[in-house]
Amino acid sequence: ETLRWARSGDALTLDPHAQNEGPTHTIRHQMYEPLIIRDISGAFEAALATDWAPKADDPNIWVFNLREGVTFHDGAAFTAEDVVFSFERAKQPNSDMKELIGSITEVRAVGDFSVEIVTDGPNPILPSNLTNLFIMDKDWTEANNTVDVQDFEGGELTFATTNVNGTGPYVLQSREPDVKTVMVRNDAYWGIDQFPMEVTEIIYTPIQNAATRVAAMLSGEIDFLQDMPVQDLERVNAVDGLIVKQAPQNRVIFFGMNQGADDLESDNIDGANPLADVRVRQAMSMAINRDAIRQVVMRGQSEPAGMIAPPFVNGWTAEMDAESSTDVEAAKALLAEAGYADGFSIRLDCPNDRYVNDEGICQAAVGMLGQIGITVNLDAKPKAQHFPLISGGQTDFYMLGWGVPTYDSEYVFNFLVHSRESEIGTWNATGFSDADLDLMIQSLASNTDLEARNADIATIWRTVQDEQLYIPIHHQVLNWGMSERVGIEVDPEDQPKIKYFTMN
Amino acid sequence: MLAYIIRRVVQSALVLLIVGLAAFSMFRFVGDPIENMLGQERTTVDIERLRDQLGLDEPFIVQYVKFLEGAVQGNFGVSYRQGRPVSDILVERAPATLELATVSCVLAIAFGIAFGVFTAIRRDGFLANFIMSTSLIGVSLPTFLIGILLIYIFSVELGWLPSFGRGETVQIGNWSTGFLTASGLKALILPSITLGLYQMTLIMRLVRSEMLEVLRQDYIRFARARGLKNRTINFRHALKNTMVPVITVIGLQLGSIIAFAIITETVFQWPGVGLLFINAVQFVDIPVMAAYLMLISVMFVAINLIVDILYFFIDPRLRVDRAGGH
Amino acid sequence: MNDTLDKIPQRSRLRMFLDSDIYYAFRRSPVAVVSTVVVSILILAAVFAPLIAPTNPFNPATLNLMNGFTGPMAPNAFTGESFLLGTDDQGRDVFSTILYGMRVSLFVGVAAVLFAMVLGITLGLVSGYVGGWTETIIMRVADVQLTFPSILIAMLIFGIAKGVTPVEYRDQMAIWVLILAIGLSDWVQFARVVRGATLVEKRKEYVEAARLIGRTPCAIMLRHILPNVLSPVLVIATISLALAIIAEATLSFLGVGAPATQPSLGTLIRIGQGYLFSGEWWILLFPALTLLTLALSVNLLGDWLRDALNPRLR
Amino acid sequence: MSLISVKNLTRVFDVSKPWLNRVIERRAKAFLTAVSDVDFEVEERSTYALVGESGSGKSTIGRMLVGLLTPSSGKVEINGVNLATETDADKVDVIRSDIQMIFQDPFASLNPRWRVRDIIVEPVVARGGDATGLAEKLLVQVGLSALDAGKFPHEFSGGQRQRICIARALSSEPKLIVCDEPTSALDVSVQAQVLNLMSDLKDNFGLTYVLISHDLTVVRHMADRIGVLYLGRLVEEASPEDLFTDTKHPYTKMLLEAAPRMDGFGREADLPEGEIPDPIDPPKGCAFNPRCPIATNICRQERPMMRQLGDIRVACHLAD
Amino acid sequence: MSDVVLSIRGLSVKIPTRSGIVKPVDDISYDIRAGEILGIVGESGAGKSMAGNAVIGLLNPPAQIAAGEIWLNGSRIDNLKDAAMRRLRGKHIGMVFQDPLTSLNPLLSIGDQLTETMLTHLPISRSEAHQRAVAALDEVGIPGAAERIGSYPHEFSGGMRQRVVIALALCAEPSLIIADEPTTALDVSVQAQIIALLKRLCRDRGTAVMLITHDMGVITEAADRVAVMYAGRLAELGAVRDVLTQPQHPYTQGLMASTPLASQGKARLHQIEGAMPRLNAVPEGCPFHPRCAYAQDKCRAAPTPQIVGGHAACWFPLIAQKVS
Ligand SMILES: Nc1ncnc2c1ncn2[C@@H]1O[C@H](COP(=O)(O)OP(=O)(O)OP(=O)(O)O)[C@@H](O)[C@H]1O
Ligand SMILES: Nc1ncnc2c1ncn2[C@@H]1O[C@H](COP(=O)(O)OP(=O)(O)OP(=O)(O)O)[C@@H](O)[C@H]1O
Ligand SMILES: [Mg+2]
Ligand SMILES: [Mg+2]
Repeated sequence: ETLRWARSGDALTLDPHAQNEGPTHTIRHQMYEPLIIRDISGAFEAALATDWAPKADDPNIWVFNLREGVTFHDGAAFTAEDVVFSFERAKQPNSDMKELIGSITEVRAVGDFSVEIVTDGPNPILPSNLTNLFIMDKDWTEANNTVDVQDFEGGELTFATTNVNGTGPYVLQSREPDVKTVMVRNDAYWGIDQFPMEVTEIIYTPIQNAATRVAAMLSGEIDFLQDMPVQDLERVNAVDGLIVKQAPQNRVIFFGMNQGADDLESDNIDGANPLADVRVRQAMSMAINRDAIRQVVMRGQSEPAGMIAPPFVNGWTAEMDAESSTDVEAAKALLAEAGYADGFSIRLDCPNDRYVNDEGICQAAVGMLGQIGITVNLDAKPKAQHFPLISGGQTDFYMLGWGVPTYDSEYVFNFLVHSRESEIGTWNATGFSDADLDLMIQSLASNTDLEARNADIATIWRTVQDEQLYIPIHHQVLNWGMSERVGIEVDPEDQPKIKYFTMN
Repeated sequence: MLAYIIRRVVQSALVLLIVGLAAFSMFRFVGDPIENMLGQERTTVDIERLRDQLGLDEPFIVQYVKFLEGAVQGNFGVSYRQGRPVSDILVERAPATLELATVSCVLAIAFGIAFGVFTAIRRDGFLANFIMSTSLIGVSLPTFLIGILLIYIFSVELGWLPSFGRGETVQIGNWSTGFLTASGLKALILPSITLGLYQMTLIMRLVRSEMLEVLRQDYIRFARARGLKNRTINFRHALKNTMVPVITVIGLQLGSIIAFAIITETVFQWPGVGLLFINAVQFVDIPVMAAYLMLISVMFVAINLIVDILYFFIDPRLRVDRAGGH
Repeated sequence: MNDTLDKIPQRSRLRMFLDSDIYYAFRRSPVAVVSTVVVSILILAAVFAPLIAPTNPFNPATLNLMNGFTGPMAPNAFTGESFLLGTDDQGRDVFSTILYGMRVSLFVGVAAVLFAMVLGITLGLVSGYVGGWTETIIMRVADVQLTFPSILIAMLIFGIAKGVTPVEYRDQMAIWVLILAIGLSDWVQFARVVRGATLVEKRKEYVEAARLIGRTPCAIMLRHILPNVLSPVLVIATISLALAIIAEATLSFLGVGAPATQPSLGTLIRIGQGYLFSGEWWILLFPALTLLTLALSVNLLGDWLRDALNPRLR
Repeated sequence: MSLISVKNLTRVFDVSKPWLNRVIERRAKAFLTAVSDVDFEVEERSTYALVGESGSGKSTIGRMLVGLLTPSSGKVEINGVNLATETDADKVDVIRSDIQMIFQDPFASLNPRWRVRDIIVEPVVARGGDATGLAEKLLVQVGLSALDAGKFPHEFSGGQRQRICIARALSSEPKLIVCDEPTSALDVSVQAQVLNLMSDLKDNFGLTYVLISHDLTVVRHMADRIGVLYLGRLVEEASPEDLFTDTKHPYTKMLLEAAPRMDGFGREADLPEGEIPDPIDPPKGCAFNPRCPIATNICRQERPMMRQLGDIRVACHLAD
Repeated sequence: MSDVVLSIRGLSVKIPTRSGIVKPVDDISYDIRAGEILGIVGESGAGKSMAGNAVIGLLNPPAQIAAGEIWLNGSRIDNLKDAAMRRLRGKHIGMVFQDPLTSLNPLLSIGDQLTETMLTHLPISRSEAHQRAVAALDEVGIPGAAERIGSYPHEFSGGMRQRVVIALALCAEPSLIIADEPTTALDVSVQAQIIALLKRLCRDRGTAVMLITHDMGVITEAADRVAVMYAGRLAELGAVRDVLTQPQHPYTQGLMASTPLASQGKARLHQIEGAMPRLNAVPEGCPFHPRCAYAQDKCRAAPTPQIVGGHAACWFPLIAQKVS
């Protein structure tokens, strides 16, 4: 059975270690495999490793036992040597995966089907960093002169950029970047009896224009669609033979505010920073009617959020996630208390091509903040222009979305809460800085006492919540449109793995 | 004639230089490519390293001269996004656009001229008026909307034609063509109509007004007075004279077709250079954008050169090598 | 006899116009009359939008998001409010948005055309009248301009403007940049036509007569030639206006148009096309119809004018 | 003394192709000599006529007389002032207001967007003069109604427009009016009206005319002295009586022979030979020699000088 | 009279305009015999061209024939269908327009234009047409006709072009030539050549010529008979010598008198006051009466008489006055 599959964008390269990007990984997952993958529920599932655990006597070492009898697409056997090689490759300077395995100091083979991974300290969450780390065949790579990771930024083209030799369930047949990629079933796959594997051929086409994407689905030219516009769910559902399935996504959408500066550039208040006052931030949060956004802008396809971590993440609690409320009167009162009874004006920077209905959400927020007297000037632009403002700290009020691939709050804190430094806190444009909190965040990395670690996480979250560091909006809901012949549930990471698909 | 062509070529080179400069300088402002190339986990050090590696911290002029040097050798650098040489990508994408543009041009020119002549000859006829009025609707709606409406009608509602892509293509050497498969031809229909409609209207109206103009010239009257057949008068005498001004405009329109393909390709997910350009703009892929603009200008310049040379074949008055006094 | 001179009845310009062939032809052409009426109504509606529109869609504070996606003349499921042409994704009244959007579109269109016109006429007059190097340079620039498709010019200017204007002015800037971009890509045809007409007029003997009595070139260009080259300009201006309105819409589809909080017709259509399949047809249909009506009637008027003002076609 | 004195007047137009073409096609620059070494004088209050076929340089001379063109060499002096070289602005201004021109095409010589009144008084207004009632007065003088001042040119017939042109020419009270084919666009009956008007005005205002025409009958009727032009050269100059009865130059003879006559029923004219040669590359020697029935060797070699034969001036080697 | 080539009877042309129907040609009748040149004179706008165009069936809409008959070689042609009329043009009626520069298609060589005309009308082969084309050019006096046949119009001088135009009008040997101001754009010397050419061809071939001009001199020298038109009507029709030396119509007389003549010296020219009426304001009765020195009540009331007896359409022809 052929699966015609479309989404908005294409994989950037096929070299497994050259780019760390969602849609790129999605394509690789069909052909390459890591040691561990996440299944549809987000739980770890054995892939090339059958089991794994920290060594009992040394918390700095994880032991992975490998699957036997696995072959690469070209027939070569998979052994521990390939794993060692792949990890080394992923640590090369050109690799985009190197930050994820930064704590690994050594990977060594222990026999043909076992490896030990040594880290520079105890690393309780190591497995979660490995779910996108694909294993290549050492011999094939050497034979084809592609041991070095493709220098993507430098524009290098290597054999691995366009060719694939993985252990995965599908084999690359042809590929025109941004146009079409065709894969066929790997009948020698180790899991051929274990997984449905009912799709024999995958034709993957990126379609950028949302309306065209939906049209293609409606006219039956597509069997499986990611990046579905929320407003078209009903229409697609209503068509005979098409269904839409959904699941909460591992991504939360929120606003950030520059509270650190003495004065803001984009506001109309001289000599003071209204956002520095926590009451103002709380008032703004209270002005946002998350239900209305969910109902109208998102068509019910979102879950109002009270914290900036998705529910999958260690450290998330239902109580904190319910903390945001809407109360326009109270918000006005808070504003008045803070000395801004007449409101103020400020610019909101917003992307228009990154998140589901990002611009619509911002527009809605403009209206809602307007109701408590804050005049917001919306500046919506492509992500290419939006993100530099955040990482460069050039915005006072901005929208951001965050997914947590490691499923742990540490990832959030490292990027969004820790003071802004060159290697850490890089996406924290709020100007928030708390030395004690920073120390606590840094200690999370090597804290093996999970209970103490979780307590720390809770403490940090409490500060984030009380300070109203960010204004959480909602958790995105993921929608996959598909022909009724396709049987699959939605993956919260937005990483469909076709081997799980059934077709009838 | 030689002098004319030399002058044109020099002018064209100037145009290309200016376009190159304008394009190149524009891209300095659209956004920072670094942001897009590094993932969420990049560090300040990475940024500096990459900036240095790409030569983005060199003076503007140095970057431009480097760019020109490369461009002359067909080397536009490497796409930031796809990590492949831009020239390779262009070579890969150009056939799609060129085929689409060719079909649209042929449609636009054939129907444009036919309708133009028809509406001019039957100036007050019902059908002619009808064509004139409907053609106005074509230019009164933005192209993207027309494309989407066509998709809605012919793909979604009727299910006759594909809504996106090129269908199946056949690879002939470096050229992938959709002309040889049924699905490829089918896939061409909607996009080429969308793309060609506007130009067709323009050409048609131009042909009509020029034709009307020519039809009241004395030599047409004289041709009638000589008892020539209407067909001879309309096509041999009138149409040929009409073509002189029309060709310039057609030349310009053909260029616009390639430019307007940006919109059509976006709507129909047509894998050509226009789509490439829009992607590049969104991703601030400077080398691709620069190369695209240069490519467009080269095509424009080439088309105009061809048009100018065509003149010499159509209009004997231009062939004189005599200094003109009167 | 001098005392009688003052009493000589002078036909006013209006009277002259009413007697003119143009006006006669106009009255007898239903197309021209209807499209003039339609254009006038639309322009008036746009100008007086604040008086006509039930709400001000440009003031976000007055919007109730819960009103979003209300169908035409049907009550909203949450708020119970109902709207003549329904509401859009932000709960804006579509009727009001169209009126305000038309204001933006018309403003951009008219201003762009005026800009192109002033630039084109000036350069055309000067190059036609002065000739020589001045002419060569101006016309070569025009050639270069022509070799570059207008949407690319617009994107280019937009890109540059966006880069050089300080962030806080970007919102106001968008409109002006659109005007500049569309105007800049449009001046050439004015310049060409005016130059062509100037070359013709310049050889006419009334210009010689004016030169003879020592009138300055400036006075000759403005007082003598300009009034005589205006009728083709009028035709082009009309047709350009329609083109400019469409160009604005196209640019907003490509993401370089009016901001979403102050949508033009084009922006509305871009937003609306996302709802084509989902059943909220009114968000697309009404703005699209308005744009079509506006552009079509301006085009029809321009078409008619072209035929009517072309003495050789009469 | 004579009002106008024209000395060695020459006007050359550069009609070369652009530089690059010349380089590639190895061509020299091309020059068209529209007026070549022309001398004549015009007495005050007289009518001097220039005749010649198309392209003979009549209009070019006319335009140089009024200062619309500058001579390439030679000079035009009006009342002793050379407009092209005079530096005293006041003097130039005075002379300029003394000269007016009437053009051939009555349709093109009035700005269609201006009212007749504004057209007529423009020469005065441009100099800052007061023009109240002037237009009406002049209109009456040229035989139109004062009521016409408020109208636009398109409301008039060709003859009437030519009257308006004359009124405009008169408004600055000129001494000299250069008339470039003032009646060639008009019908005979209207032509008669305009010619009569011109004669009347000449007497009333003491005008001097330079009358440019290709119509020998008109010239004969109006002129006190006639200059015949061929290829930019003055070939013969005489009073009408002499010119028509005692024709000296073969070209003039040919012209007179070719012109249709009102009494020439069924006449088989002695057909002129050939056509006017290309002015860019005129024949050597006498410009008329290729068509001249009596040309000899010297005519092919040497350009004949203007000679005075009695009251007649002629540029022909063979004339006597 | 069997040698009458063209016969016009009561021809009127009408044009519907904004201010009612105007008649640029109103009830005119005349004949042209083989080998005869009929001159048509009159002021600009008198309807000369209209009459010519009506004959060859090339009236520009909205102008159309309102009344009358046109007979060519004994058959009626004013009511012919378009296609039949087209076959007549060029073959039986040739036409020469005023401006030779604009009468020729600039993009086709003159050889092409000649052969296409012949091939349309004559049953001959292409090569024969080519030969005939050379002959035709030769006949109108183009030197080196064989070499110049491939030239384009812009390569000829004005006089040469007019010869080409005449060759084109004559190449299918029509029995009638309508020459509408064939020399107005030309110099006197060239005009003399062209007129002589027309006369010769007419004489040699027995072609009837309708020579439209406003130049009395040309008429005098070229025409056998002359028709004087005024405001769409025939004012006078007769042999050239009769009409010009003894004009019976006051208009013709005025016209003659206002032409400057050698004999007149510098005396004031005779002047017909006023101007020809605009077509939408042609007065009742004789259209000339407001300008006529001899007009009487009858002229103001009754329509002009047909030409009978003498040669003027006048109630009080000048001869009669002199006699009385
Ligand atoms: N501006 C110019 N540039 C080049 N050549 C010119 C220019 N003006 C006149 N000539 C040429 O000079 C010659 C004389 O021209 P001019 O207009 O004086 O002739 P003319 O006797 O007035 O002819 P016509 O009777 O046609 O008006 C012609 O060959 C003409 O082509
Ligand atoms: N479409 C029209 N509507 C109204 N009047 C018209 C139209 N076409 C021509 N006429 C008038 O018809 C009359 C006859 O024109 P025609 O061309 O026959 O005159 P003509 O005698 O040939 O003049 P000329 O010597 O100027 O060529 C003119 O008065 C003209 O104004
Ligand atoms: Mg002249
Ligand atoms: Mg005529």
